Amino acid sequence: MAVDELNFLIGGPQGAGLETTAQVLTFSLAHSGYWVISEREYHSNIRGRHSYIHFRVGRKRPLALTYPLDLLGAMDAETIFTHFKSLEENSYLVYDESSIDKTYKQIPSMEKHLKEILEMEIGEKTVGSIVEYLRSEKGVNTVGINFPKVLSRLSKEFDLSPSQASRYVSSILIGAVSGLMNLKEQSLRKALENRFGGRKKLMKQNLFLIKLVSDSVKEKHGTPIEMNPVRNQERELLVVSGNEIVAMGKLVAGVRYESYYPITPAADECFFLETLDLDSSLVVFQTEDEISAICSAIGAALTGTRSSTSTSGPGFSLMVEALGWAGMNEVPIVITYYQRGGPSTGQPTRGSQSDLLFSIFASHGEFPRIVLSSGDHLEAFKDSVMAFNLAEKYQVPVIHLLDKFLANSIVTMPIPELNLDITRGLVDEKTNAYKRFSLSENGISPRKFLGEEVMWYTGNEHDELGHVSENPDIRRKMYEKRMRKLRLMDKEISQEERAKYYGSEDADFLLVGWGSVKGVCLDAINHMNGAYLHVRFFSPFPRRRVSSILENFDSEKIIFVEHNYIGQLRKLFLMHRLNAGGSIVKYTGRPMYTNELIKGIKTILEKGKRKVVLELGP
Amino acid sequence: MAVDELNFLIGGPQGAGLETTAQVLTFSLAHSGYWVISEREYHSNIRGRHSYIHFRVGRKRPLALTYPLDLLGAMDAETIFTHFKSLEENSYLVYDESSIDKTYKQIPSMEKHLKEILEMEIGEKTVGSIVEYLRSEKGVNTVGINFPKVLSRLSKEFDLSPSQASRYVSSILIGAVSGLMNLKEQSLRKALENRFGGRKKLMKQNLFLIKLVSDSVKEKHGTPIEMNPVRNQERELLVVSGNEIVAMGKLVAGVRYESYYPITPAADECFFLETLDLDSSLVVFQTEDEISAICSAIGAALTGTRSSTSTSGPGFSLMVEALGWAGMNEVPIVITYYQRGGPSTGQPTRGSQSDLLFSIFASHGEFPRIVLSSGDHLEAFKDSVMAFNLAEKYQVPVIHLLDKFLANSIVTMPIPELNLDITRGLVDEKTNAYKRFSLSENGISPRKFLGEEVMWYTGNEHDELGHVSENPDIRRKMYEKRMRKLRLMDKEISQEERAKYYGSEDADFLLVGWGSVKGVCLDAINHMNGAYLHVRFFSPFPRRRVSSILENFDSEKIIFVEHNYIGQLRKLFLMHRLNAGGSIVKYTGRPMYTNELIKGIKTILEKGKRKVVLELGP
Amino acid sequence: MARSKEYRSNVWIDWCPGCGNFGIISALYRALSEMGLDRRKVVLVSGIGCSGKTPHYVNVSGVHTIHGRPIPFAIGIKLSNLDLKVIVHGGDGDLLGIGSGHFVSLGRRNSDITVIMHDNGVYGLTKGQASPTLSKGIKTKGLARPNLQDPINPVALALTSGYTFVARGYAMRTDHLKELIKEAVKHKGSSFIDVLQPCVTYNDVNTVEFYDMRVYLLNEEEDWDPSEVELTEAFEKSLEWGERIPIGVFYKRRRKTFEERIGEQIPKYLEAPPSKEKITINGKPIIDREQFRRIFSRNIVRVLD
Amino acid sequence: MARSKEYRSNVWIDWCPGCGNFGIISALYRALSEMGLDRRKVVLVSGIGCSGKTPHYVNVSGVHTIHGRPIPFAIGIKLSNLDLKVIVHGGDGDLLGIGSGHFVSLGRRNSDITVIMHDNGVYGLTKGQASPTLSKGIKTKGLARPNLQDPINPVALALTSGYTFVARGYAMRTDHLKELIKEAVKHKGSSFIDVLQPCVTYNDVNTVEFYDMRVYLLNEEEDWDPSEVELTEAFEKSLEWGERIPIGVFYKRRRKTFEERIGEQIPKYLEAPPSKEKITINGKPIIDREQFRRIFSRNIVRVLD
Ligand SMILES: Cc1ncc(C[n+]2csc(CCOP(=O)(O)OP(=O)(O)O)c2C)c(N)n1
Ligand SMILES: Cc1ncc(C[n+]2csc(CCOP(=O)(O)OP(=O)(O)O)c2C)c(N)n1
Ligand code: SF4
Ligand code: SF4
Ligand SMILES: [Mg+2]
Ligand SMILES: [Mg+2]
Repeated sequence: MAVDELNFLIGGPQGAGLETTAQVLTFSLAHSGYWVISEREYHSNIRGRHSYIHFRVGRKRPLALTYPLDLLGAMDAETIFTHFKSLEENSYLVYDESSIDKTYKQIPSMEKHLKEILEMEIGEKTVGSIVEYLRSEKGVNTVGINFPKVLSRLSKEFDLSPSQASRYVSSILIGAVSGLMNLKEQSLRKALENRFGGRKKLMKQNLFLIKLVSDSVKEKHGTPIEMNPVRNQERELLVVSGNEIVAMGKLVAGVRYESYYPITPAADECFFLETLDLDSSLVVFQTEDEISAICSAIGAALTGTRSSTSTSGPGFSLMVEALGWAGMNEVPIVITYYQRGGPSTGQPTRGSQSDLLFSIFASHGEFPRIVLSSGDHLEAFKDSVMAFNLAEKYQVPVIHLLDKFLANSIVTMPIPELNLDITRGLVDEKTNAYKRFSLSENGISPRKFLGEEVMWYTGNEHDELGHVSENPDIRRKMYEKRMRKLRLMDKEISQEERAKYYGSEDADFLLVGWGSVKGVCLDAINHMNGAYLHVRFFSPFPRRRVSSILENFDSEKIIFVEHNYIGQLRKLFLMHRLNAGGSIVKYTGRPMYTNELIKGIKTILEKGKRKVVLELGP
Repeated sequence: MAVDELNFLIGGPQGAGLETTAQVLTFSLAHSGYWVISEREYHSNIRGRHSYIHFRVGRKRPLALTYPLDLLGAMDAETIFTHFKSLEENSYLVYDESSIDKTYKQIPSMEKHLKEILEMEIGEKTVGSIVEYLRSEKGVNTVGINFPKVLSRLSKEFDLSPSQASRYVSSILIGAVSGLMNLKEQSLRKALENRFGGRKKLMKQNLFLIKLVSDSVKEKHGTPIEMNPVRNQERELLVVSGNEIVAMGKLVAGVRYESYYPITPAADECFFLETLDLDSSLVVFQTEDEISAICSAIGAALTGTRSSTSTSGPGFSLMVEALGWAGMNEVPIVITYYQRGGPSTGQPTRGSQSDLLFSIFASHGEFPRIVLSSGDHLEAFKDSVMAFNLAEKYQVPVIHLLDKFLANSIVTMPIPELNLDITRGLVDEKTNAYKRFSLSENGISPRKFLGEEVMWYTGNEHDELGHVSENPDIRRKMYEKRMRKLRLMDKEISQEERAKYYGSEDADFLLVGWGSVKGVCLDAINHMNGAYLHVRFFSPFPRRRVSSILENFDSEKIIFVEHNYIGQLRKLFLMHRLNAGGSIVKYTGRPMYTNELIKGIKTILEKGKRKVVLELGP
Repeated sequence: MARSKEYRSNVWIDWCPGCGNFGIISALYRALSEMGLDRRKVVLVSGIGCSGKTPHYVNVSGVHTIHGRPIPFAIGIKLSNLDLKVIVHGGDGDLLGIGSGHFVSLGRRNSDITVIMHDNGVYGLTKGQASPTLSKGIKTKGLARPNLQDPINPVALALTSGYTFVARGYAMRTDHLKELIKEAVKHKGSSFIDVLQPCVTYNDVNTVEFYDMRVYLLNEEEDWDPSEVELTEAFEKSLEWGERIPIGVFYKRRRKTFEERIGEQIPKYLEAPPSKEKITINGKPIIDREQFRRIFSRNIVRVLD
Repeated sequence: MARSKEYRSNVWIDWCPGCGNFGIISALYRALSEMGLDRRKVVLVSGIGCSGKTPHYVNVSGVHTIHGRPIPFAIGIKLSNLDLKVIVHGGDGDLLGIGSGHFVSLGRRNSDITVIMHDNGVYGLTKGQASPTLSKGIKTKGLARPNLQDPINPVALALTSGYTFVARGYAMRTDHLKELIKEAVKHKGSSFIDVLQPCVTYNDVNTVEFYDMRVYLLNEEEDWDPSEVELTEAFEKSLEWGERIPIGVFYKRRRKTFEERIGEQIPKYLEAPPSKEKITINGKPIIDREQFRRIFSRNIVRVLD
């Protein structure tokens, strides 16, 4: 019984090698031509707290994650206690046989609240009794492996100390999963090579362990979840996280200055850029704080450099003042803004889409800006290029909204098309009497760069030369010149680019979403007769297009899907005098899953509810 | 021909004593029982740039400033070139006869753009020819005084050096104005005493000069703009700026900690608090930046102290991150936010109302807050008290919006009623097992203060004890607990308090405004058959009340009046699914004047325009 | 003397096994218990980072603030309630990176606050970027390339900023550190302890072995009296970093605290600081019309009859 | 040598008559003209304050930023265009109050930037509050009560932070100041000049008379060689503030600049820094599919046929 698609999850303590497991499995699957999407959940912690990676693998490209699971791979007891409810009939559980006597009370890393819930639900049960319950009552296939035994085989084979051997636990899971899925050895090898590079010994030891486990699992259980073979159109696949694809986009766009102050979930983008081996002189600069990050990026932009900074909520909050300077001085900078759970430090490693309205209105005073967001990896790539083009064309700060879900999702995808336009906006060619802020009709004053000409900038209101002016007439003219760009951008940037419609013309209902909910919305409408309106720009807001789409739906058939509490996109629609219907929101910090979204849609459509709050996922 | 009301303006270089002139005149007028309102316009400069103070004085309380002027008192030539167009028939000009040969080209402090305009409009004209033009063609009464001569009389009388004497120029204007108005000597004396305290010599010298000028003016011109006597109901009047009245309100409210980093137009509030001679231990603390200001204010609030910080746009932009911490930790702090012209440094000494939407959505993530604004001095006083009460009752940060116009307006008013309620919200009385964030039904968890009990706070999502938790269930519950306060506040805070209606039931049109436009709107509707809806709370927004008022008006009869470009209050109405009509906006940084507002209203009502941009005032 | 266990909270400590922070927190538990401080009167204020989690592990009040800002929070707490012992736990990124402006400012004030810096050379919680104390040219595990920036010398910076108690401890010498903490907390004025803290996960250069070889006690090996040495001597000493790294108290003076200075200007302050003052009588303001008239007399005009 | 007038802009200078800033700006005009720098290649970066207005008065490029942040702006400008001479003009509030974190960080980098601090002891443009350099206990005109905070010693702080050129000038000695500015601008690395600047309107303590009586030249009256003195000596010297106040160069070293350090890691950097690099060919990205595959090879999997 081979399958076309597989949902699985591996879990274990932070820092114990889960990422290695995931990486190797993903590369192996990609090598065999399968499409993968996965997302990682972890605590704001370096070692010890529970972490897991949720996968969906398909012969066709999967769009989103979903429950229940076909397979749960547990590195430790905490994983079992945390996830056993996600298993249903015929699914598989891989677990450590040596942990069967553990109860959740013996797990110090487990959060109090989960313990309280377990206390009520299962009382004193051990891992063993959970496994037994799953097997006998739920029809779950349980695959026990004695981790210590397997590791001691490894120790003996390679003469490793027990503590050295314990670092290979990630390969036990790889072995078990690849056994059950019957992954090709060739694919595994490739994946291990990629992971361990030239380090031959590591390769060998891991491969040994993987085969050991894989063989024994196959022996006992066969290869029950082997996937049907696929003939992928692509000769090569990119295996890439959201952070990485943005970095790739920026590099293609020609970024040459990226400043940052480390913060989850943005820093991985900068770190990735730092590790690249480039011919060009890209400066990736770790500053003393986010204020310095944005100020120095603005400084770099004044010299004509494509420059950007990446951050998340707390960092962006600190950038707000300088953002206004960029607005006042019409400086093209790109702020890549990865949303995470707020307010304040909030849930630093969990996802959210609760900074939309803040992005649009951040900083005192009024100035045009572009705020856009990307719904998936390919969009994120293209938008990273477009962000710079638009920033320079309109000489405005661009806020590119992403979120933790996307940042920490690893997907397989074709190498994106690189034949993109790089447009750098209006540049002054004349030599004399340059005026940086010439009062032009459409609001765009030709740029020149520091070093080429004498020019002045100031955050005060200023005249055409950039000198401070408090004259009310100058004030009005300059203010209006800047604000004229709002209209210009709205006229020039394609409405279709700014809001995309997916689904048939005669859909029964319309989902409206933004950012990373795209995948789950598309997945849901594939299962129902719905359509999806994907809003990509919030400023300038594509009112015309959105309005014409909304007209086709009754208000009760319009459902906003967002990761926040107040329904921020919905509020924005209202502000633009647009119809707004019901809302499906989630704010636990976990991604939306197709199964719960579908259920939520039904609740709204069938039971006439106006708001559904999702809460799936541990 | 005595008058009931007088509009006048005095101008001169920054730092030359204009404020003394204004203060003495205001106190004199108050002493004689008249009502005064005045506003000061000045550059971001310490000495030399043109500054002016615009007054309206009445037997009844004036509500707003207006043009044209009845009197212009010019300390220097720049004042004449800047303001001569505001004079019309029968008005008075007081000027320095020794400056008649000056052209505007000889005035280095004058801004380039004004010079360019003058170049086009009047060419090479001297002060003398402007004066002549006013006299002969416009019917303005010109009152020439030879300043140097008058000052040399002073020098001789008191044996002062010329440079010493030049510091008394403020009293020449006082003399001229008080002569023309026939101010009572007794009133002037009182005012001088107040200004110069025990410094007898200064009193004497100034009085000498004032009488000298006053007598000679009276001799030549009589007392043409003497005001009709008034019998004021009040035995005492408060002469107070917006900054000062807020400080008074805070003190009455029981503020004991006020942190700040100096910024226009907020610092005067803090400075005023610092100078007071108090029995209580109010700490007014100048921090190293605004981040420290808000963080330390939050720290103080955790100990149970009523604490606040005052700032304007650039400072608030820096406070945004910590604001979120206060939201997450349900800390009652008051942020007094004086809006000024933005974006960025913008127009630091000019007025604006362009930070409304920013205040409502500032900081990443979502949390309840109160955002309110005051329309005049009495409101500002009461709101300063209410802000603390609400902050403590709902355990939320309160943003109290004011603006430069109000801050720098000096008015006479009765001493406000002090019999106000001080309510400190729910405080825990039990001793054991205190949980700072107990999951209460209405969202309010009883407070205790640092020092009384062991408790924890964190900007991370947390459990009832205040310890970090990433459990999705806890997350949802705590999030919802906080957000429940939105509903509670909306239920409990009177809708009538949050939006006030002025005018008759059967008004022809409705102005909608907020903050300091209150006065000018009320003034305008007094001249027309209009009504005014004064919105005081933006969060929680008084939707019910506002909606029921709007229902009485056709959309074309609803006019929003705001000091910003995009019509921020109007946008907020839309967001709350409310009808929104036309807009009258101003963004030159100068206040709105009754005469231009009335004209603007007519343009909308009669010509069917949707938007009018005002621009009066130099 | 309270038992050190009383100062532990019930929260599981999620630092990496072997982390130097364990040394710091056990020194802290013991210092608190030896001083026998009332748990309600001690407030730990932290920033964000591995170090920032400290307050949750201690059974005294804790304020876990935002990155870089524990000092400003601490000042607000201290100035408004003088009964409290306020101790800041910050990372080196927290206090000397994003928060260095506040660090410098605290020195200027000499407010009675103790700052304990978890000096691990890295940004632990964000996965090992260079912190401001990491030496130039060093490439720790988490870095893509060797560190480009010179380190800040925390002791020198504290001395320059005006801290009146400046010390260095080492997380693995908990006895010594415990004594330093006690002395710092007892010191009246701004006190600072730079604690060398091995980060076993990301800093593979400044390890336990690294420090064990180099660290020596200031007062043991030299004739060092921190109350006597000149500022310049202390500064010079602070520059010693290489083969030998001194720990102990570099400098110590008794100067007027910020609170004492405020007390000189506001008579009632020391006895009834902000949090202790009554602000209402029967739900009404304490200020009545008469008081209002006195306080604001300069703003009041008697109208002519 | 260009004429000093060429470096003046047409903007009216709106400082108070007699302000020490006039001395600073005339020293600057002269320094620029004596160095004959290309006006397009000099960028003045300022914060907000009376001092912040400086760039508008000078006919070279000017970037008048926000309060406290001129240093970060300057770094971005410098790192992306190495041709530019970047000079920061900041107030004492700007650089040592709100901006002190950036001030410290610049020292760590030794980026080739000159910082000129207008040290007037007050927040001029906001009407005379105490700045971080005002001595404790002093009550200048604009203060309601005597200053509660100890001053920061700017020279000591710069030394501690790692600036490789640290000097003090006096606004009323424009000749000397001009030379300092030239030397600082020519110095490779982060240079700092603390300029004593009388504020005639608000600082009635640190007046021209005050300084005239106290100021003396380091190199005249002593055998002071800034390239030779030890850091500790310079530090000790910086503590001298009272009857006598030294001006001149305290300390000077040639060390690798930040830009040079980056150049060691990025081969092309010194010759083609960010602003000089081509990023497009015929409106398309410079990176083609082959380059993309090479750069990101670790992310690319060949699919099994
Ligand atoms: C404003 C802001 N920027 C960035 C971060 C991300 N952040 C979390 S911890 C940390 C650094 C921690 O380093 P350090 O202060 O040295 O503490 P450690 O973890 O090493 O104890 C950073 C940058 C944040 N929380 N807030
Ligand atoms: C974020 C922010 N806070 C406060 C201000 C207000 N402000 C303008 S100038 C200034 C201080 C100026 O003092 P200093 O830096 O010493 O310059 P000086 O005027 O003395 O030259 C301040 C606080 C501001 N512009 N921005
Ligand atoms: S990352 Fe380093 S500092 Fe953080 S807990 Fe682990 S060992 Fe300690
Ligand atoms: S306030 Fe002081 S620093 Fe500012 S211009 Fe006037 S004298 Fe100069
Ligand atoms: Mg650290
Ligand atoms: Mg200053």
